[in-house]
Amino acid sequence: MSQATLRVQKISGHAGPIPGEGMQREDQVCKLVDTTTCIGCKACEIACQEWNDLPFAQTTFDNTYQTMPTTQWNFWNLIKFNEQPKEDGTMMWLMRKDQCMHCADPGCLAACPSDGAIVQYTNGIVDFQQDRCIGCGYCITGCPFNIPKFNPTTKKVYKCTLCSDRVSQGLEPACIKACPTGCLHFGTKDDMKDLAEKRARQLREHYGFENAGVYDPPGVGGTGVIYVLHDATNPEAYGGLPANPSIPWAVRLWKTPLRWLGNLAMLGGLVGVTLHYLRFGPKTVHNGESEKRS
Amino acid sequence: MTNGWIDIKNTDMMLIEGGNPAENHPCGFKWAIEAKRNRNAKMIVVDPRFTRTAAVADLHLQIRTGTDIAFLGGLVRFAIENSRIAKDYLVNYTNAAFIIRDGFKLPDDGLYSGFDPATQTYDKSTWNYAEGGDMSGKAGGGTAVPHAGSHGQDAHAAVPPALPENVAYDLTLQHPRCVFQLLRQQYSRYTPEMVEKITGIPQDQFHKAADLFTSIRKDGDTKKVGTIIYSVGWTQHSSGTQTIRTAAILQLLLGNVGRAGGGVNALRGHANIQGATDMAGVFDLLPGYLKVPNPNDTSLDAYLKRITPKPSKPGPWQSMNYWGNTPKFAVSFLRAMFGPAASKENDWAFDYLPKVDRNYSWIQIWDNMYRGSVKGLFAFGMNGVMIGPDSKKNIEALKKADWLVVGEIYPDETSEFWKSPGITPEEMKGIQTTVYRLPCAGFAEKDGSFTNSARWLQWKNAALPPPGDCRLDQAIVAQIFLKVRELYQKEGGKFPDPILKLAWPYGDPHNPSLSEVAKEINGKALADVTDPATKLVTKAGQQLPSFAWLRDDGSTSCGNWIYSGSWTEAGPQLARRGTEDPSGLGIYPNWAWSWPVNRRVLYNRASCDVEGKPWDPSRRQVWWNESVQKWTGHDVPDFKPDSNPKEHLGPFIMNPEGVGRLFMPIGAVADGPFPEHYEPIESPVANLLHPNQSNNPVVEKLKTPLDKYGTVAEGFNIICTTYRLTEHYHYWTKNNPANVELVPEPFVEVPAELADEVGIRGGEKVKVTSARGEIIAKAMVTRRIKPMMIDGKKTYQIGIPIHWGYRGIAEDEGRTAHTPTNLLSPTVVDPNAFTPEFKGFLVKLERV
Amino acid sequence: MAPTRRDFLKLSTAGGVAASILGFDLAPAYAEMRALKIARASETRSTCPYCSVSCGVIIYTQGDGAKNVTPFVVHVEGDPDHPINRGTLCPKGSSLQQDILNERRLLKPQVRRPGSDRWDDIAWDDAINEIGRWVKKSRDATFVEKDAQGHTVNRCEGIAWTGGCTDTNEFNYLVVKTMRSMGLCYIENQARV
Amino acid sequence: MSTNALPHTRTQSGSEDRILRYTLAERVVHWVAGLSYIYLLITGLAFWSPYLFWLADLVGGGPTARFGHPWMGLVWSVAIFWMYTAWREDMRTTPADRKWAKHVGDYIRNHDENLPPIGRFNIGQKQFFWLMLFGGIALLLSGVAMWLVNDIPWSWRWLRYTAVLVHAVAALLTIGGFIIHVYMGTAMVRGGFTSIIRGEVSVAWARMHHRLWYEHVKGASSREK
Repeated sequence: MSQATLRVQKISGHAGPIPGEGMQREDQVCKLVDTTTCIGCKACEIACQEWNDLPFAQTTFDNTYQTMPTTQWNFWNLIKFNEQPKEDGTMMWLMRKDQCMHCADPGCLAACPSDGAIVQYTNGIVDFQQDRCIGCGYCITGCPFNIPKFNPTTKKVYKCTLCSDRVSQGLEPACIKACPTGCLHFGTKDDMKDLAEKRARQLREHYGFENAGVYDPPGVGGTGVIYVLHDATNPEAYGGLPANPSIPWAVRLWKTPLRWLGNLAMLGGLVGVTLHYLRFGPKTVHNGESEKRS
Repeated sequence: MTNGWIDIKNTDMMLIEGGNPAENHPCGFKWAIEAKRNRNAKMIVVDPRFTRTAAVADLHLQIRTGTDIAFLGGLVRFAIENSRIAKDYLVNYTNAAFIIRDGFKLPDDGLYSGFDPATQTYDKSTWNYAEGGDMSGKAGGGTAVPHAGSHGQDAHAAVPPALPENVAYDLTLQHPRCVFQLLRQQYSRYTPEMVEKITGIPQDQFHKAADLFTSIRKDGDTKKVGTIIYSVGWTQHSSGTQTIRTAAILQLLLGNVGRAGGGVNALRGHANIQGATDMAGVFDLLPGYLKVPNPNDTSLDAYLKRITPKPSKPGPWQSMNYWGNTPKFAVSFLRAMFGPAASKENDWAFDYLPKVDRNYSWIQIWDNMYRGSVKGLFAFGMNGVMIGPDSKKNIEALKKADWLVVGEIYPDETSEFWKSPGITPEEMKGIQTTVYRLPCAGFAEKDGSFTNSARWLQWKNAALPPPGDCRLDQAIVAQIFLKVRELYQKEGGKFPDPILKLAWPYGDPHNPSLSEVAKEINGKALADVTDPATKLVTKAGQQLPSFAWLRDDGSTSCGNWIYSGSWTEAGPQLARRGTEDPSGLGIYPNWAWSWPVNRRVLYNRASCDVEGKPWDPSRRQVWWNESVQKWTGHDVPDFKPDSNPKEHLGPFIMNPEGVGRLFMPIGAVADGPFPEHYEPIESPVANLLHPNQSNNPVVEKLKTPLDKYGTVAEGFNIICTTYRLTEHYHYWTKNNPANVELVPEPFVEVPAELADEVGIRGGEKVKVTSARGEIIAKAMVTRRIKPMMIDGKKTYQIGIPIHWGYRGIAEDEGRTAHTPTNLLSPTVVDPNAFTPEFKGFLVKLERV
Repeated sequence: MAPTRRDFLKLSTAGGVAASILGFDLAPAYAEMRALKIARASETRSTCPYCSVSCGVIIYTQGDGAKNVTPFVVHVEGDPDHPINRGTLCPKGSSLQQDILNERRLLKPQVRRPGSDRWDDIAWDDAINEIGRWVKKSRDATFVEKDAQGHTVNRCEGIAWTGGCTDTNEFNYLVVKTMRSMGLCYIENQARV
Repeated sequence: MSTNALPHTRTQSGSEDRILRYTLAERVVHWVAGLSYIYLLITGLAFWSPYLFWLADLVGGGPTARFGHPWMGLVWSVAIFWMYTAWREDMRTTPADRKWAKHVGDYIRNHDENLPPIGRFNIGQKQFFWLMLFGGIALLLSGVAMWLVNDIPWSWRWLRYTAVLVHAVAALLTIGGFIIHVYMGTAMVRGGFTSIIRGEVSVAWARMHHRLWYEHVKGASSREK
């Protein structure tokens, strides 16, 4: 078993125990995105594309500074721009880096049917293994953040890897490194939460943002990407950050109770017909000659 | 920048105006964010648009473009009226106490004393200090003692007026003609009501900003520091220099100059704009800010006499007057230029230098090319058609040139002016210009040094060879020069001496190594040179340790005195990579090398009080060390190191006064010793301070048929400003697929209300027309620019980024309209810096 | 699992069809780490050519400097040691790789002759010869030795130099030397505008 | 097509004790539907449960299975649609069916002698038909939604959620029907499997299981004679 496999704590579509479960001591890594110091420069967008050698997309102007409406299979990191008027007539220009949130309880992984196409390492990174991806797109359905994107040519789904290649070699993710203002920060989840809470407190105490807070949604078990928001009561204003994300109930229903019910039903059906055969046997044609080719 | 990028983290208060560092200098802007994060610093952004900088500011004021002096003047007034000033600093470190000559008049009618309407220039003789001693307590006398018969006489003198050696002063600042009282009087007109009418900033918002910015001096606090950060949003106006002067005045009033976290910080635009200015890539300078000789400088002596200032100060004070060393810098420069050919006998080859008698600046090149006197143009990495102003005029000018040599790495608009949009095949046949387009090397393929806006010289290494047939820029210039020299050698011609005798001591003359050149710039001893104080000797042939070693007797050579010390016998100081920061102030003394003499914060003597103790002990940079009788500290003291504070040597050692100039005497600026608000050349309103003198009186309009200026009466009723985006770099990244992806097309930012009036929606195409041309781009309808009330009238501003032309990825794919933004901008410049007014002009907006 | 091509080969050669049916044994490592693409690339410390912050960048080029390699850029990233940018880069700095390795780069000298509607290739030597000839012609035609007052001015008014914002100090110095020695007054730079 | 339209009573072999129950076309379509359903079942079950993912390897691996499943689903849908157009009339529930349904316990316990006579299909077969038809429609619609991996906008994501549930539920229902169908067609009702292969049943088989149909066919046949 490779060292890498030992570092896997969740595997999609996997039957039986996880080979490396509980086998490694490792801190959870986390990206902190402080939206209050994001200047929407898009350095992270390009750093991501450059590091991952992703092809550039042809875009068109759409009355916004935002590069494109949503992340794409070749564009894993998108700053969302939102003009937000305030009550006093002034305005805010909210910018938020949108990317895979690396949920502790990842909806994509829960939805994925392919063994090992999505794994979660012990450091919390949720990574897609495209050579095992079958292209069903269930992960797209499972994600509460609209992140994984399908490439129609390769028929595979792609998203932010949290630069697992860099992180595994002791480097920070490319976006984190690039961020000019330091609105992006990288470290252990504990440290980032601590930093985020301190910043939120500073915003409340010194900058008049009474509702400043940290976004680390419990509905998905917390995320490997956490935000500091000026107004944590209204994450939707930041380009549709869901207020209370969780794995869609449909996916949960589908993947757990319905699956077990279905399995039981199918098994029951097979057992039933078997028992029926054992008890009653085949119908033979009576009333005269019997079926010749029984 | 007086300070540096990292130093911004030490500030408590930021005023960002005329700049958009979050977009244009994102990596430097991190230090502004650090100040917010670590010091709870506040950030005020004043900009015509709600920019990405404004998005992280604590306060954004939307200002009408080109009215910054009115706003800053209002701040000056507020600070004085509310006693939010650094009194000790003001008295001791500025010329606030200096008394101005009788006869000097403030511009209540828009004109200072001495204006000559015929020549559109000032006789500046009254803009001077009065001669005399301590006038403290003599304020009741009413007037200072004027220098008998001085004014009126200077105007006709062959030698320009000089500063008096013994300046009259009043340390109580009560004398009615002292600089402080004049300053108060000048800006007393800049009331919040007036500021509102001119700038469009509502009074309550102005008050909020003024109160916040000056709060650092609330209740006599001297510990806190504020910084002012600006960029081309200030310089690219017909009153650009004076806007920056107003900021300097405000910072001197508040005692913020020379201190960590303070200063007046020009972000500068591009990689080596600072270096290009230092190295005199501009017509009016020689390297190291030596003034260029003019025809009246009939000898080196006359030249040196003219450009070497003498101390001018109150009698008991001292002034170092560092420019007093000018002859050493100039002679050493001539020795570097012409080597052995420059000798004492031939005035160090002074006559080899061209003498400049008028404005040869950027727009004059195009004007005179259009008029036919400029026959040939070298454009190396300089896309003049795109840069404008008035791209059309530049294209027309190029049609009249004999030849054009373009050195570039991408196909650019200037080299292809002859096939710019609208030129017919017939017309093309008529264009007789020969154009050479030479493939140069990119940054990664060259070594050499850049100087950033914090004055750091940083050596970079070549990572790979140039592709294809590309050649290094220095090789191309060397080869052209050597070819010209060869022709003059063989054939003779007009005054060939300077060409034949130019020092060209490089190992491979056809491809000089930049390290050789860098060593030449640093300077070396041509004979053994001894330092009189330490008796140390630099031997002939050795690199000089610093400009303190320069001599005016020909025993030293130095290409640029301010860079002396960058490549010493100890090696390339500009390539140092020490990451230590012992002070924690972000000085990094061992990283690269900062001019002058590795000093990171200019005027840092002013970070201490008169006794030499830091204003804020928690941010101490340098201080007077009584025990060793020396100035010591984390930074290199910008001062005479052994000058006891008791000597009262002025901290602004480059000024003949030794102190900071609230009042700019005589020749330093063309348009007034104090800044005054003038409207941009194209403005929707008359100047509310003096409607009869609306524009800057010394600003000249050009006069070819192409130089047109629009008015509201002609329908140009919308204010337009131009700017850059963080995703793009000038006219370069339109060749970069990554940047084109981020922002693919040109656009016009239009206030939502204006869009409703004109009937346009976001993404639709609009036509913007100025008196000079029109462009077509998509509309970005936004609430980030609001309509403004200017003198009671609803006024709209729009904004256009400048990055697209007719060659580029999107352009070549036909996704854009091929209309450079600078087709719109006017050919008018600031009278001091000659920078065009790109940032404010009039247009009309229509739906396409 | 989703067998890759390699797995298929393995399958057929090993004849492990039965194993495949039962879903055993074929699972490769669950997390094959992507290789670090700059692991052994050469690092060159340089300075970003864009704005005046002058961020330190590291240019990663293929090859270890061996004689038989023409290096090419594989990645550009901020220099973490640089005190100002500390490894960060803006979107322009982050895309420098595309600037260095760009299909739009000019690669050979070209000339557009008077009246022509196209670029023609020209040899370097010919270009330098012609330019030198032009310079001499224009200089000799427009050179002023003395002005109207009889003062020596020694200037050439017929040629202008415009330099870019990404010229190094050393290059700018050579421009000052060569152009001033030819008597040019029109020496301007992006620094002005 | 109705029972009346049945054209042949003779078997291909010409034997008098064999009756043609399914035409060649019917048999072909049945097997198109059946085999495609089996493919869908294998691939679908592979996606359904990690414990069954190995099934995908039987048919070329996960990506191939993922590629084949929707296309095969279309094939199956076409077959179902053909069946619908062909058998729609035969599949209407008749009064005889209702009577028969009351005795379904006897059918299960193989007391067929207690069953009232019925036509060509019993009500179980008919209900299976309708189950597959409506299940097929649900599977088709939800399947298409799932197939458009890239094209459902975020604001329509409820469609994705609905689709996965509908697809799963519909698939489970058809699987239930399928299990019974296969069991009865192969193991339980002897002769049934032959009939869908060769198309013939014995006279006795026909008389026993579908007497009304048998009589109808016999009547038609004698009229023909």
